[in-house]
Amino acid sequence: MSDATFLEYVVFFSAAVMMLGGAIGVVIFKSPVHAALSLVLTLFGVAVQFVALEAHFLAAVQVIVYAGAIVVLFLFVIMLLGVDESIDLSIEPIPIQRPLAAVMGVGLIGLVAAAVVRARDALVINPGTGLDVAGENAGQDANIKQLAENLYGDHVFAFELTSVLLIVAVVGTVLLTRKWSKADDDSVERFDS
Amino acid sequence: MLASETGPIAFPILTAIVLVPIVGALLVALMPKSRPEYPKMLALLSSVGTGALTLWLMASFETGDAGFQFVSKHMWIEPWGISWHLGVDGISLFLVVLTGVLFPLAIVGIDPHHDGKPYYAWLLLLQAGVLGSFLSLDLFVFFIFFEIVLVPMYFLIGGWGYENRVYAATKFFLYTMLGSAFMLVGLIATVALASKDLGKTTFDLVEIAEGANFAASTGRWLFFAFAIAFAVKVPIFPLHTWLPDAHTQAPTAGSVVLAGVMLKLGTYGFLRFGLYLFPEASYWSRHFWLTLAVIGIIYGAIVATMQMDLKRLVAYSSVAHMGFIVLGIFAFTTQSMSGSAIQMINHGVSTGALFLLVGMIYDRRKTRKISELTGIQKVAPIFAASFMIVMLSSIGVPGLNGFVGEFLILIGSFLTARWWTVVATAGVILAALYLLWAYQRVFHGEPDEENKKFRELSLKEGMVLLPFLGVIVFMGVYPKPVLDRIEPTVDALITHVEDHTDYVEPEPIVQIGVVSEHGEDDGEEGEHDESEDGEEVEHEEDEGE
Amino acid sequence: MLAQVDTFVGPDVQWFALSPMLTLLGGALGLMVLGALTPLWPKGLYATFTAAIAIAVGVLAMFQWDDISDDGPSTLVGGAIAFDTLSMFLTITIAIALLLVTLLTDDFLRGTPNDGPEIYALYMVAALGGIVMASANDLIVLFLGLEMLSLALYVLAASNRRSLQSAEAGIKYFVLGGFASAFFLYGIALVYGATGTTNISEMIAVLQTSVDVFHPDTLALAGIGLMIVGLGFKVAAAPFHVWAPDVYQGAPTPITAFMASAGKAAAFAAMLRVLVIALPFYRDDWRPIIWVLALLSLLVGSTLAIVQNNVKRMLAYSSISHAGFILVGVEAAAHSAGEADAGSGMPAVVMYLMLYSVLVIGSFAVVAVVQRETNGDASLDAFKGLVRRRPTLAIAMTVFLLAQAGVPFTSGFIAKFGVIQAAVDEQSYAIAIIAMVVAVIAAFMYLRIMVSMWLADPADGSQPVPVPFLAGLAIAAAVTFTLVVGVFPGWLIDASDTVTSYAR
Amino acid sequence: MAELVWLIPAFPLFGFLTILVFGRRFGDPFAGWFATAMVFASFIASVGVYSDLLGMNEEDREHIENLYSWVPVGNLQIDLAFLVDPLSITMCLFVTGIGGLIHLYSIGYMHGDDKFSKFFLYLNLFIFSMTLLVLGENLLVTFLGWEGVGTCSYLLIAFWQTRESAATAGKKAFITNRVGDWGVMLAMFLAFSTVGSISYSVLNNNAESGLLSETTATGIAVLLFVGAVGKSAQLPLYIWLPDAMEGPTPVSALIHAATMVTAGVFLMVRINPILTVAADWVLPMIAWIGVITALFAATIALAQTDIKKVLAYSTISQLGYMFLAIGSGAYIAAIFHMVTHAVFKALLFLGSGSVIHGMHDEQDMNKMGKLFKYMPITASTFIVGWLAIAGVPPFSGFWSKDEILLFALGDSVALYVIGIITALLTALYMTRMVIMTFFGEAKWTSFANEDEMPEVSPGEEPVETHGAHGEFKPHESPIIMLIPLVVLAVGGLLAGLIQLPSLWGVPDSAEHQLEDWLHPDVAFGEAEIAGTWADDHVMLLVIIAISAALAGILLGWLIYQRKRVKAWEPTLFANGWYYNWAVSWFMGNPGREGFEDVAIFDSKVIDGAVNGVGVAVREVATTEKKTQSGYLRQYAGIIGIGAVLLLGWFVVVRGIL
Amino acid sequence: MIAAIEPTWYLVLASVLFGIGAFGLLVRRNPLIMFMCIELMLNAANLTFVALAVQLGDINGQTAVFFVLVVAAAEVVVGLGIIVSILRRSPGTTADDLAELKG
Repeated sequence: MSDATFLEYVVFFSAAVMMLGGAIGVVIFKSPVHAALSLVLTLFGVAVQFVALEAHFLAAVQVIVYAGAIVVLFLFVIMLLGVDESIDLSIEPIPIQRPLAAVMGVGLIGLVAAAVVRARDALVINPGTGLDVAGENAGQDANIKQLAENLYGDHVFAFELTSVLLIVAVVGTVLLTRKWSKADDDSVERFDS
Repeated sequence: MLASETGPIAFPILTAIVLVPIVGALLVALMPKSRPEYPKMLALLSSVGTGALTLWLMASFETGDAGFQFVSKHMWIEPWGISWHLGVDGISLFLVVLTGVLFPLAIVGIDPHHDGKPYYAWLLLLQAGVLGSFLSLDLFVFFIFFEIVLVPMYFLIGGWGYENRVYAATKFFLYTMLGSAFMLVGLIATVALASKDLGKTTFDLVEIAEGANFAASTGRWLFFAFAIAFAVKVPIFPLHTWLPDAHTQAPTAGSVVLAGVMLKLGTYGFLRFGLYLFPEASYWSRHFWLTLAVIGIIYGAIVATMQMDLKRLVAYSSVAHMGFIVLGIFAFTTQSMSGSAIQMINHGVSTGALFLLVGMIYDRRKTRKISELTGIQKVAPIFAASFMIVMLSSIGVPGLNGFVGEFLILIGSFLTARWWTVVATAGVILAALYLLWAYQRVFHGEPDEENKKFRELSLKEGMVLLPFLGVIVFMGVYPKPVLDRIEPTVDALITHVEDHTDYVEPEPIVQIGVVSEHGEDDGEEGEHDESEDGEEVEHEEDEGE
Repeated sequence: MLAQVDTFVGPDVQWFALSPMLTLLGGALGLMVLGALTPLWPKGLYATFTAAIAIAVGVLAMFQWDDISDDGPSTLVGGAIAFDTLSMFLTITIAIALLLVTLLTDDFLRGTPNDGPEIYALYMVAALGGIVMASANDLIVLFLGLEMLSLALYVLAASNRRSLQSAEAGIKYFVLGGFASAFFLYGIALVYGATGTTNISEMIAVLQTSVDVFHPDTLALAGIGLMIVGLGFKVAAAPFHVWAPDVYQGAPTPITAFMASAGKAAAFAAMLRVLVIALPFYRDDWRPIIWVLALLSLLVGSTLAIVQNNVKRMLAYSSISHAGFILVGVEAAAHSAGEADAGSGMPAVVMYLMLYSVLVIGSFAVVAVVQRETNGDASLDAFKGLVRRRPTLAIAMTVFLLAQAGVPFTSGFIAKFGVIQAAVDEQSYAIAIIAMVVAVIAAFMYLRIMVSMWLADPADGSQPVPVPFLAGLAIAAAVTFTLVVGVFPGWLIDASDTVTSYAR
Repeated sequence: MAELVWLIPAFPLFGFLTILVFGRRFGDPFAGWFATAMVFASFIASVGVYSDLLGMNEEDREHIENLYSWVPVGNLQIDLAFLVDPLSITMCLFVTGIGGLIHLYSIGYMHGDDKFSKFFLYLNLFIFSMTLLVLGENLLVTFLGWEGVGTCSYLLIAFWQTRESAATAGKKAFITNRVGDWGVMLAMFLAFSTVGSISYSVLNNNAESGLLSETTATGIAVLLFVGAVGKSAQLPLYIWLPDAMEGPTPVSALIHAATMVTAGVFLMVRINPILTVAADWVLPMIAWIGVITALFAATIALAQTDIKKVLAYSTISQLGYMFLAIGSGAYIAAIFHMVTHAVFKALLFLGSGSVIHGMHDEQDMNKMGKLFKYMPITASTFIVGWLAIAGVPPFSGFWSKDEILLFALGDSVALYVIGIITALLTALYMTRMVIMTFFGEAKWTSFANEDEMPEVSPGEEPVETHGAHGEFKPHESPIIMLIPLVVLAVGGLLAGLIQLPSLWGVPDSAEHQLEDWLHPDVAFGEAEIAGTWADDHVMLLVIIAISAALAGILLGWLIYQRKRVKAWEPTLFANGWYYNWAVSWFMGNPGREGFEDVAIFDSKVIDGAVNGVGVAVREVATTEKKTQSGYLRQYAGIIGIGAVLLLGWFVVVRGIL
Repeated sequence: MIAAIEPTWYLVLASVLFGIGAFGLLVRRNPLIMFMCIELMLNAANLTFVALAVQLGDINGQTAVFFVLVVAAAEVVVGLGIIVSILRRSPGTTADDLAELKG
């Protein structure tokens, strides 16, 4: 058993444990803050898997954007609104919701996993460009470079669309968070749904 | 754009007949609210115009020509092969005329109790729809007219009807729409399948009927898809329950039109789109329809006998009468089909008049309950007399129109559907039963306080009734002109059926035997030469007139 | 290194071909910038500006229609965008929807803090997203378009801050939407795994070349299933419709109209792109699912509609059953998906989309106008005796309702006829008959609304309903369109027939 | 002249139309005079045609007058055509002749009725229809008249429509007749379907030339006989005729004694070749039904107290004789008896009407008696009628009845015996009637009915006037009512002359005139009795008949005048063997309930199913509604489960399996 | 000697993550946490993309992940905006409290 393989195993399973543990944490932690923190755990786990899959740039972005921005945003909102009081999870107001959820979760996992496993041999052999992985023919930034070319090449249109997405986000938040003065109360009713 | 106008009349009269009411309706809708009398005048103008056009049509109709006349054909929706294709033949001619004449009378005769303007607009739209369905020779065009008719009728019943109007109107709308739902699918399927034979997609009735030949099973499915819609409209026995409600709740004009022309859409549909498109299927399923028709005749009469509401009674009588028409159609003989064709007119006239009279009773007494009416004949003899005549025609007394149709239907059906006819003829007894009983309860006896005040027929009402009575008597005494125009078309239709099935119309031949002692042999099928002799004799007699 | 950078050449961009999208984008940005710079714009100019943009988009799309019919379909910017009549037809549809909804919206923002450029900007961006979905030739692009549309709609749904219902609608739509798009994305991922690409053209190629290599390919099948979940959610097909009634009812009425028109159109376009165009190879696998979805949508939509008392909710359910009708068309398209003769399914679907969009906007426009008078009450009682309070409005509503019920001489009939014809052509009689029968149930619901408009007396003290100019304009336009198409549909049918020659 | 036959119906039709328009203006009595004139005009026309035919020689005494083509469709070519031959003209003669007299009589009888003109309107319409019936060249024209007279009978029975009983009686008559019409229509259909025509000439010709198969002939004959049974009030459809007496007395005389009710007999004679070709059980059936009806009705007549009811049942009985004649192939005898009966029965009815008139609308014979001295003319004419119907020579009834019995014997002894018994009963109940009305002691002094209103029900409980208003005296009727009586009395005396049997003392030239006249019509079917035992012993038969009649009269005299013998009038007879009661009970209870059940079935089951669908849909919807709970998470759950199901389909069903 | 790690393992792992996310969305009532669950699901998709990209040796998968990141960011912004606008009005609102629209 080669160290490399062993190392891979260690990495994979530790990352897997991080991911799933974090995920379960998100589901079971009462306090939103803890949930958010365990979300970070998951994201880190995913980042580690990215690294293991030689997707260094994505790993970095994952950590920066997700853990560094999104989760912080979550926490910020939680703190800002002071909605961190925990909800008692032992009671479930909607009957059969949890059995339903269990069936769904298990079903999804089972079916997708089954599909994946069954398709293992059938996976198409690469019609694509082939990956330049760091350490081999190209330089350290080979992955980044290839990603960039693909991004600004075939997917330049999609790339531009992302900018529009961000515009939506901006405009949306502006609209949603603008302050409504009491003066408007009478006049707004007509716009009621 | 392929376009063609044929016939002695230069301009597209059929298109005009359909468009005039529509235009009239739009104008009525645009009338200012300030002058409530204008809408009626305008509606009258438009409907009279239409009526005049239809009469002109009848006048210039080519007697003895079996085919479609005044055909007007323009490509309408090219990608779907739909063309604005109108034409009239012996079967549809008189239905068109009836529609053209009935509406002006209804408009003159009955004033709505409120909101004249929309009332007249809807009425005119209704007329356009009915005329359109009678005239169209394109499946698509027929369907849209057949379907659009529901809307004005719905609003007429719902808006100007009586206590249960909304229920009745909704029931009418949904029930009929359900029927045509199947027809639409069947119609499209017909076109789709026919396009394989014709090599092109077209909704043209004539081309499909002449060109396409469906496999037996396919044709039957398609036919039943159509038949459901028509059976609901007629209505044929188990599908009839929308009719009493609609008739009873509709305003008088609504009932008149409903009974007068709209029910005919069903029977007309059977003739035009059932037999003509699917001769094999309709012949194959004839026993089914004959049975339902006979059930309808007896059943409708029995239920009518037990009705407490005069309008409901007349409504159920319609079920019975329409049963006769269906019987005639599916007996596939010249006599029975001509009888059905002419009976459509007769039923329209008689039952229309009946509803008119019942409406007058309601206007005077504000009730339709038979139990609350009595002794009217004493206070209003002329009214009673008019009712009596109409009633007798509906009973089928010879010399009045009702008899001619029933007689032809029955004598024709006897050739091919003997035992059905025997039962159906018994329906004639029941017809007398329920109508005479109702008449006795309403008109005979001593009037009580309420009915003492019953108003005699006014001059206007008389004027409205007069045409009905005139037609009732004329058609009973001298139906020949009508029959002469109907017969060729019917013959052609039967020949069409004979071409597509193994059916051969039984044609009893007059035989004049030579009185002799040794004439003992069974004479039902005589020698051929004898039959020829017979026909010669017949001709001589004809010339002898 | 630098050399390598120099050697890099991006795909060439046909700016004019993209002009509709660019126009919308420019419009949105311009509106925001100008609105920010000049806060004191005269009221109504935002709407006018947006309307102008919408018209421009439509016109440009028509120009390009000519180019396409001359040069045939093609793909743009590295195969990210399909440049064919299908996308153009839906671009025009969405433009029309944008135009009408804008006209409708203007008067309802007056006096509210929302009376700024933002709403219109979001409209335009949403429209842009819709167009991108309709013309995407790459699943990733499609996903991005979907997200643009969805995000904009989430915000718009929640945009009325005074109304708890609006907020509830917003969050429901957002959470469920996110849920669904996660499914969709996961589906894309699996399909990517199965085919090795996200680009539709390449996908078709791959599937055509290597048929024998992988079938049954559970990876692709699972992906398709997950994508159908996402798409089914967007088109509000049962059982993924659950959000629709609540959101439609809760969202501000003009925005509901926009969701039901542009949103639905884009979503169905995406469905055509993904299933019919990209994955005809698996059509026998997914067609039964479409059949079932159609059936459920028809039944659920129409039956639940007849027991509602809120007109907005009724229309929401009716839109679900309309989705069922359109799915019937999709099912028909599936029969001959990917073949040279693509059948009449796709034309029927796109025509239905255009006609229904106009119908539904018109209906909601009337509702909105009535609501102004009744302080947001959209229950059946609010419509009592409308024919006395404002006859023209009642007549317009009647036209829309009859059209939705599929009464002849209205566009609704043409739409239904097209779909049923498509289904019958492909011999799927059962679903066609079911659809027609269910239409009768739905008709009962339309009749209920008509009854309260025509046959019920107005509640005492009810005022005549004033109709604001622009909204009236929109309604009038919708009515005209409905009736004109109802009588002369030929040109539209011709146009929709061309969409079967899409970019591959 | 024969081609002017259309004048015969034309006159009454013209009268009908004129009165329809100007009736109210004419008023009482001019409308009556006008109508009467029209009928007499038509009588004159008939005489003209008659003389014209006399002029011809026997074989071409048949002329078909085509007016126009009525219902021409394909092979079915029905013309509105008249068949002029001895039979139809004979019918025309006595229909118009007696009709005219009754019109004349009605002018007096209906005087003062506020619907005077309408009465004559109907009467003219009736005469018109009746002439159509007898002149018709094909079954359809006959049927036109057939239904026409039926309608008129309905209108005239219910003439005093404010009276419930009258209205009901009219309705009953029409509907009962409809049952018969059913047969007639089917007969037409059968004729057309086999022979291809419904004109008498073709049908009879086919029958005679053997082209008509026996089965067909049987069918047509039986079906037409059903119609005849209805029209001519034979068992089992007679029940309407007694009730028909609710109508004014002239109506009873004209329609329900003289003319309409004999239409059935006429029809049978008209198609006698078909009867002959028909299966050999048909004629006996007719004969038996006829004779049984005759006896049955006679027994009932024996116990009636209403003067008109007695006459009604006697009419039924006499019609039974006619069918007996038909059944035994004695068509000429049937016509003969029809004519004589028309004369004396009209006479009797008009007489009774005169009595009722004189008694101020009293019909109960128990409240009459001794009227001879108050209304001598009425009485004496009535007596003529009595002797005629009783069959006392030389009155007309004797000759015709004798002829029928002769043929009956030729057919079977049983028929003859029953016939004789009936003859005896006839004499008995007529005697009873005459005595109760005109002789015996006056019972009306204690009862009197001063109410002069014609609408008031004759036969309803009279108002007791114990001296309240002076003395009540029956009075003789006005002259205008008496003239017809006298004329008819003469007729009743002499009508026998038209067909004298070959007995001693009868000049050969006078024998069998009617037979010679009608011969071309009945030559084929007429039974041949020459040489039978009956024919050889005519004299004996005559004696039996006379003695039967005299015995009846004597018995009656003993019972009712001398009171020697106790009168035997069981309630069974008085209630007409409870037949009518049974029928009405059946119609009233099980029949009506059956109809009601069907109506309930319609509203509950069929319509219930329709509405049930709507309810069901609503139910489903309301249950579905619960799934739309509003809970975000539940929605997510639904979507998720949907997703799982989809995956299941794709991965498991399509992928792995 | 044990086999090297196959991409399939990653895929299975991702599916589990996806399932947990979906499950969480159904059982948690706090809108923020439901939203986090959506993020979990997106991450599952990302992992799948990358794993498949390696499997296929195709860079497009990684590019896709990049876009997903952006989408996620935008979603978060909008989503938090909506949630904030509700929670500001009535703090402590759970998903179950928002059930005014139903039927």
